[in-house]
Amino acid sequence: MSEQLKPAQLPSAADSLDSEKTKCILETALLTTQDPLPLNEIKKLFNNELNADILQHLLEELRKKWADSGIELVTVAGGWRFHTKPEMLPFLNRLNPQKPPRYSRAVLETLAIIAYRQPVTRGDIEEIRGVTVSSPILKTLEARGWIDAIGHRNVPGRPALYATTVKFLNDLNLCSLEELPPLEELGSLVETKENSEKQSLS
Amino acid sequence: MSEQLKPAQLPSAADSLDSEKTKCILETALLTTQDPLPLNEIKKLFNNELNADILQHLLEELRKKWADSGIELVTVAGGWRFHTKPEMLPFLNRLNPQKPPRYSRAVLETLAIIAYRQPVTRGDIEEIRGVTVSSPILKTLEARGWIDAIGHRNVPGRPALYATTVKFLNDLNLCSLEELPPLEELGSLVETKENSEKQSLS
Amino acid sequence: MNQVIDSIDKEPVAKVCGEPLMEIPKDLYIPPDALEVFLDTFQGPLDLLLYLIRKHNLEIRDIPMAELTRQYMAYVEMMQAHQLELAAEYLLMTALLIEIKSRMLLPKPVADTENEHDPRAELVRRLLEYEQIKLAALRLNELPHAERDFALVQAWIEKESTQQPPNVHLDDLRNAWVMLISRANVNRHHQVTRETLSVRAHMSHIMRHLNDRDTVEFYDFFSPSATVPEVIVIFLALLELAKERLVEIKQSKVFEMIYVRTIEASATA
Repeated sequence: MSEQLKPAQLPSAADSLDSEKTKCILETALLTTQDPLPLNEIKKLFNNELNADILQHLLEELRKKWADSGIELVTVAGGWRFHTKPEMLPFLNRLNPQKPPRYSRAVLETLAIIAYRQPVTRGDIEEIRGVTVSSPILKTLEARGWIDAIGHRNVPGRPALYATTVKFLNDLNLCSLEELPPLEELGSLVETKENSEKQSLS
Repeated sequence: MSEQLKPAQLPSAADSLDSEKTKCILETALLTTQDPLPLNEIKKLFNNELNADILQHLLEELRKKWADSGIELVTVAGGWRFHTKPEMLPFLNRLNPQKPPRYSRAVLETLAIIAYRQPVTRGDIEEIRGVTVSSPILKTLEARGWIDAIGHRNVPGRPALYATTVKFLNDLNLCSLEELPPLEELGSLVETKENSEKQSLS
Repeated sequence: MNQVIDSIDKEPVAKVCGEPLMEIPKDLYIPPDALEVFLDTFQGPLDLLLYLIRKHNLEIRDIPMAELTRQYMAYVEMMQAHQLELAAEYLLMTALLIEIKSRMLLPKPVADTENEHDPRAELVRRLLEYEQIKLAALRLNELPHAERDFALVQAWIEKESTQQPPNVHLDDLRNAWVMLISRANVNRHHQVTRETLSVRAHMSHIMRHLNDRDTVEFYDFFSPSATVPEVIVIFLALLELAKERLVEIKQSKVFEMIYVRTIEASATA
């Protein structure tokens, strides 16, 4: 092993760590980790000796460096990660001919309800969809790591409350739930009691 | 998804595929696959429209491009892949600090006996430990370069005499065996672990 | 309310290319083999109702219950006629539709206010909520998905060269020794002092020295720069080695050179 980079020999003063070397380490860490790296993890690479501003700046530089390639550096809920640009996928698919999972409408609707109305119980989902929600639907989403049970509602039967996970946001390239496509503006159309009362008052 | 790169729209003539674009696709594919990519897999990326020579040439160019970074493009038995340079590992290990492995009590006790009572035979060690000393224990310490057989005791069976090595002193940051924790106070035989810990702190 | 229904029944149910359509198209016939597919197409009664409403351009805020119920029941009956296993929810919805329809047929109370609860309100709310989620699911599906629309980057981490060997701290050794002593209740004569440790260390050193060359002159073990304590320790080490029958110290005649060699060497000599 070459010795010149032994962490023990790193200068403790943050700014004395050559910024090219720092970027090189950042790049390597991001290229080798599939899961997004949050800033506090990234800091660990440098024994917490570099502050967030410096790192943010270097990450932006890295982002620019890669802009013209087949991969891009992005921020998602979990942190920073590299992923391939969409136009690369057709080529990559030639290596892995198996199709990625396509979800049924039932699965997608269940996911949408959990995403937009979380936390919800299976009963809540059934009420909105108007049909029973089969276990395999929830299992599919749990297996993908997109939803999990975060507790129980304190009613008879103590049903599990489901919510979406950080992985869900990561896999959909989102930083937060607010970035989900806004719900279609049906509020004005929905005739809730309050609504009709308001209207009758005006 | 952006359309301009759809494979269907790729020109079928191999040489008309811009070599920068080809390298970009190669790079992306190699960065997303952990398993080495053999040349015949790599060819699939381009619908087998590029011959091995061209690909080899482009891969060599990619290898050069990456030479100064934290990861390198290498050929292994299975084909081409990117992997981290050894000097990056100390940094990457900070992200997943795996607990350093520890020796079993049997190994440590054996080592302690050899260190304090050297030169000793296996029989001596067994007498002090009160249990048989298995070969793997001594092998472990020999493989580490911490002990070696420095001779044989002239008794039936001519058992090997073990002593600690200079590497043992170096690895434990000692200048000589005299720097091992003194054992005078152990004569009382009642020393507890807590006691010794307190002492080592003071 | 009733007159709303009546008027709607007389109004065109939909406009097709600007032409008012007075009658629901008789397109309810679906080939039996397509029924199963059809059943799969709908996520449930709400989905089917929405389909009917949207398909026939019915006003969702003022649903013509009679028409919708008729349409809905036509589908359900058709599916039942083909003995397709119909989820209970579909039948439940039939009952609900009929109930709403009949409540709307009841004569209006005299004290009619706008606050009066429309029997359709809850159904409309559910339909709109469901439609909202249905659209949201579509949008969600259009977002780029990991694996489906992009791949994650993960270069191989080459680890083979860095199998960390276990670390041993001095305290580990000390503790191991403490454990040994307290466990075996070793006699006092096993006690090792700093001095005897020095002797032990030199014993190893001398053995090593002797292994390299067969015979070593006694005085060679004592370097001129050695301090008095060192000389003593080396001397004790040699004596201890002789006592443990590890070395042989030999002098052929008085005042001749004293040679030290391992017992092994002397045995093979």
